[in-house]
Amino acid sequence: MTLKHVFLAALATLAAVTLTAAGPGSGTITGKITYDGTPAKQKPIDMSKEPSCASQHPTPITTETVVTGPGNTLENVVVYISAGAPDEAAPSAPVNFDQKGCQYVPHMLAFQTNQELKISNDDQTSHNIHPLAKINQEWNKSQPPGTPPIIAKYDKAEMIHVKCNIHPWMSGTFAVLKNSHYSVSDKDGNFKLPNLPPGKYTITAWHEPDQEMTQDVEISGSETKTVSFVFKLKPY
Amino acid sequence: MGKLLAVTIIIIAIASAVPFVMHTWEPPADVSTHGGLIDEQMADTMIEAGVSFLAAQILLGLFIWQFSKPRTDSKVKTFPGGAKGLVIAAIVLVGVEVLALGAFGSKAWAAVYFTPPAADAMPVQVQAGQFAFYFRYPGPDGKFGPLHPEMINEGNQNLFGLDPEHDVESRDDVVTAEMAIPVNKEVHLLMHAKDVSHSFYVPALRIHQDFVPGLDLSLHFTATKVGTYEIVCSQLCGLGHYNMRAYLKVLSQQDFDEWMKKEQAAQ
Amino acid sequence: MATTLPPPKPELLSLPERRQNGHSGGGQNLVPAGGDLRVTQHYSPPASSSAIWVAIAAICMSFAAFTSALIVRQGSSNDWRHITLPSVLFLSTLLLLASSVTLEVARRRVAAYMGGATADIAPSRLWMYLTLGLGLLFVAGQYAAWLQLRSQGLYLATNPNSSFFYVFTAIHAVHVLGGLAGLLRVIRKLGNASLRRSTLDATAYYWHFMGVLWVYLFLLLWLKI
Amino acid sequence: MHETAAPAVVHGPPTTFLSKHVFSLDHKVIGLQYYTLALVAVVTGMVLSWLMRIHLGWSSAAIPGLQVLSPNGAPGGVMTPEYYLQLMTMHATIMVFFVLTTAPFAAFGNYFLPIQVGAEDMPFPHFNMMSFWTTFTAFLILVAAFFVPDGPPLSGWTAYAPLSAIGKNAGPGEGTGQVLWAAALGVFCIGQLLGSLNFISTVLDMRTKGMTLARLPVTCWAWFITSCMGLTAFAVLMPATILLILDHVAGTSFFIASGLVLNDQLVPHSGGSTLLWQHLFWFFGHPEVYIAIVPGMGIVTHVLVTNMRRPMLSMKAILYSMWALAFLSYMVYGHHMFVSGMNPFSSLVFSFPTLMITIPSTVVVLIWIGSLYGSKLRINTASLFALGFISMFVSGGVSGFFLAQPSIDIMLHATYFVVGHFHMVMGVAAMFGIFSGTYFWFPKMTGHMMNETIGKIHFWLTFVGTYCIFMPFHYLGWAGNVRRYAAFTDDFLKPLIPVHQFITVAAIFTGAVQLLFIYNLIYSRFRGPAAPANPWEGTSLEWAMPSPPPWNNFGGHDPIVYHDADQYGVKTASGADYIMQNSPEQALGTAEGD
Repeated sequence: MTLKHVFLAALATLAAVTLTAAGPGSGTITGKITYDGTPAKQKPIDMSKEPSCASQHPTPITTETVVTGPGNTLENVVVYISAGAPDEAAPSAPVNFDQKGCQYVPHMLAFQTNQELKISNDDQTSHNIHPLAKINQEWNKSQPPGTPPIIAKYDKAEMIHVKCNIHPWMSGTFAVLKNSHYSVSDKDGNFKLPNLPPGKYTITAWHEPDQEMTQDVEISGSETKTVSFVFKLKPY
Repeated sequence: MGKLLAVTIIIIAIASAVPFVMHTWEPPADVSTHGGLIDEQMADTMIEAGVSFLAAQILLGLFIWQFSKPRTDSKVKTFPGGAKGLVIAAIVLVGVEVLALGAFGSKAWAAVYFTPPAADAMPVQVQAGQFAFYFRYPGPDGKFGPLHPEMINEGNQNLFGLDPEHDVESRDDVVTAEMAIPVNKEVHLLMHAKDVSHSFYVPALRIHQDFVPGLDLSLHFTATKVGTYEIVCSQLCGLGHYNMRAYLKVLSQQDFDEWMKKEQAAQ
Repeated sequence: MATTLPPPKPELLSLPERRQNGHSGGGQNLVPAGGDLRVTQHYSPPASSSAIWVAIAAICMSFAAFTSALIVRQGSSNDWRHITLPSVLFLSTLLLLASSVTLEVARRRVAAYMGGATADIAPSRLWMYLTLGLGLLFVAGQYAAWLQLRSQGLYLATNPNSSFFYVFTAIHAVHVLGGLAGLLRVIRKLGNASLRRSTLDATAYYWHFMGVLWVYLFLLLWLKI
Repeated sequence: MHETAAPAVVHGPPTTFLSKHVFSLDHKVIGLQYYTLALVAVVTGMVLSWLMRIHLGWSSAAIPGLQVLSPNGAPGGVMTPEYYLQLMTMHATIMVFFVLTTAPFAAFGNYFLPIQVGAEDMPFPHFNMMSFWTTFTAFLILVAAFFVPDGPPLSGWTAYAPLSAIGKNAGPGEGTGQVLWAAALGVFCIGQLLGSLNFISTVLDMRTKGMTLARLPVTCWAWFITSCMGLTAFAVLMPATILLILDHVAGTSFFIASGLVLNDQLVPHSGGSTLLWQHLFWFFGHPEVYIAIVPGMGIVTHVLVTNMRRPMLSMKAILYSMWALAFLSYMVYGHHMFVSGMNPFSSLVFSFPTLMITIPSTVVVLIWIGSLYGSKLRINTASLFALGFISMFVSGGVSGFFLAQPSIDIMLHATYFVVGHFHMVMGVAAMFGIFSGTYFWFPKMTGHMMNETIGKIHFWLTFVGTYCIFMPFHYLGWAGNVRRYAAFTDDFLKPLIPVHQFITVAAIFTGAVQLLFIYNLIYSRFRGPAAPANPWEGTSLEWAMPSPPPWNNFGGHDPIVYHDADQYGVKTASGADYIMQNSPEQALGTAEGD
């Protein structure tokens, strides 16, 4: 490695640190996702067709289209800055998407455009990964057990529904986003967008299959603002 | 070298027949009311085919043995009876025999396809889709709710596209991933294809029928033995074809009722 | 120039029978390439006259398959909407039928010329060109019919009836274009005096068959069975 | 007797390299081009079958290097299920269309049909040349499917709609790959229609003086019958492929029914008929099977009659049987669809003509076997393969007894029993016909004898090997082993995996043996001893010309034919036991003993 390369690398690291690490005057947006109404009943999944997976779930897992917590909190909502923040280059670290027990882990995976996506199969059976991209290039690949991870990238922002064609109950979402300011609500519905430079932002909360809410937030200095979203849910 | 060929052909012929004679590999034991006729037909055909096969190969071998010997005399002989005898043999011994076999076999076919289901047959709908079977029982109201293909969503397990919000009949429908039926009770199977052609093949039940997209077919059968059997897809339907299967549980009426209760609770 | 060929020599008109001994001979009936037009009529290899029937059989088979597809498709669903055929089709049907008549006139004139009954080849060429023109008009008519359907919002995928209409007319038009190419070839060969009677006949049979096929397709689409 | 000196000129001698070897009008060159195409195709198809077999025996094993060939299809060398199906589709399509149709019919037919009828060439040499080059184009289009992003289609060679019609949503390869597949078949049809047209016209119109229909060698009849089948069958496949392509690219709904849902999305088509494709396809598909086997039957009869040194017991019975097979082939296609959802009454209606096929088939087999009786059988590689053909034809044929019956089809439909059946009867038997024809005619085609020792080793290993591969298929099917599975994960299939492993080993071995054949072809082509004009003492016209024949076959003269091609086992003045078709000599009597 030449000196020039070392220098450039150092410069890049420095830039990355200034961008991501909390510099003076960077704000944070936190909040909670809750819902109103009656969420759809999550049905147990019968995996008897795939005995090697069924045996991993002594009590059947349920669908994950709506995952709620105590106090009407809503999990798996992706919250991101949809306007106000510049597009960012992808970080070099890949994101992992696992298939385990015929289930996607995580169910909702958010990552950046052009960021490396590493898909692994931890099961004893072949899986098929079919992200139903509409803006990005759609692809459909199978992954036999014991084969190397599938590496993929998406170059446009999109919410992509992911399916396994071999195991029709497997369902997940790729949230491909333009910048690093995103968060997926945890089991208590909490999300946190740190390190925001001062500015006016539009933040969007998105829940599958296609529910979307936005709010405008202004950050001035190193403050923490709280924003809440309340999704309306219907039983069917 | 002719003799070697003769011996090889005869050895291969006999060796080929051995696994059939010894029943080394067999279809799963029949557990249906109609399967006996099919099994009988298979056994009869096996005898006819086996005899024809061995006779032809052995005759071929014997003649090669006999007539590949280098001979100095210039004489050739003609098969006694000439062509006429052989043509008659082909028509009478093989043709008529096989046609008769076919005529008797239509009885087995008729038993499956030309009989109406009993009035009290239990209706079960099966939907084949890439790459799983799903089953639907009409529930206490005895009625299947209408299908709305545009509402199908596998992510939330609305596998048939039911609309319980608007369709009252759909609310008590029981959707399952395995098929359970009571033993000795006729089942009226309503077959629906979600996407492409599939097939419903249960070797133990002697049932095999393709799903036709756009055309709902039906079958009826009675299982006679409690147990778990495999339902497999035999019509190439895409990449997961090999993995498209479901289990058929033949249960006693009591066990079936319990199973149904459990499934209803899970809806 | 073909028109300046001398009248036939009498000895050439009494050549032996083409088929002998109950079997059709083959190679010996071939003539030297570029042979005299008046000679070739008797020596013409019959290959093209039987081949044309073989070709017609194959085309019949294809359209039988298309027809059965139409019948099955019509019965498979209730989404069949009868379309009103563009009126220009009646005109183009007449054009195609007329072209068969003109070609037949041309064929008989060439036959008369080859047989020595007339020495003037010019009128038969005129009839040939007329046939060619009518054939081209027919194809143009089909194109007009497509435009007419488009203007009604009926495209290839609009409904099964329009799908079959476009498929039938397009495949038939391709075959007609093939016939036009054959006609051009005949005209060229007539020009340099290398035309064989069997080539002419085969082309004419094919052309008449195109007419018959079109009438069949037209009725199939028009009768709304 | 003098030969007629007719200046028959269909086309002049070739003058340039291109017109001699590439765009040749010469039926012999076109025949060799077809043969080469078939050879390339068969090697491709065989390699595909190896890969499939390895995967079926050891489904989680990595095949070294496969990940380089197809990074998506075999990540880390382990085949994905879709890649297996894609290879399977390509294996079947390549084998059925570009080997079994081209080699025995188009290749040998092109080379020997005009010669055997005593013609200088086919009547339409330009069509003939186009026929090859369209077929070649079709092959390129088909193989191109390997190089598009999603790869070749996975819907099998039968391409059942709607799987094949919906597009890429139905699975990898169902988009561009499937369209390429359909286009390849459509183009292939054009090539075969042109070929059939030429074949039929050649037999009808190009026979030389004295070559009555009754004197035609049996091979000519076989090719003629095949052409008649090809003409009608390919004329039906072509419309089907056109409609399939339109469903893909133009949004029509010929084959796609309403309300289909893939990946939770409603397919935007409606009202199409699923069974329509199957009807059109099998109306072509069943005759296609006979297109593959009837030329083989002709070749085998021709080779046997030459090597038995006696006429067939009844050539007429063989001819009528071949016609009967051709005729029946159009009435039986429904037996592929017994459980497809077609009216169950039609299944019975289709069943009886299917069972009737046993009659002509048995007649042919019994005539072959009966003719062996009392013959002076010469054992050489060609006759070994011909005898092997009979054995294979019988083995593959008797399983038809089962499959012709709808009630038994309930158990055996779409199992390995069917795979074993058609591989034996139209795969291996037809291949044996091709091998037999190759060893028999190679001296004529190249002017060099083939190496008999290598040939015999090739026969023995192939004969035993193919039985080891395809007999167990029947056992698997009997146990209910469903075909077209990329792996066997069902409880009732797992115990059968050792059988699959045995088959895989046998397949790799038998495939490797074919290298001997290819070596023999290449070696003998250049180093084989010079072939005499009539090495096997045959009677038909191809033996009445030098090896290899000159560009205009009979040197500008037309032979005159005096006999049929069955003048074997006769007494002649010269002491030979045969009289050639173009020899005016009359037999002094038959050499028949008691």
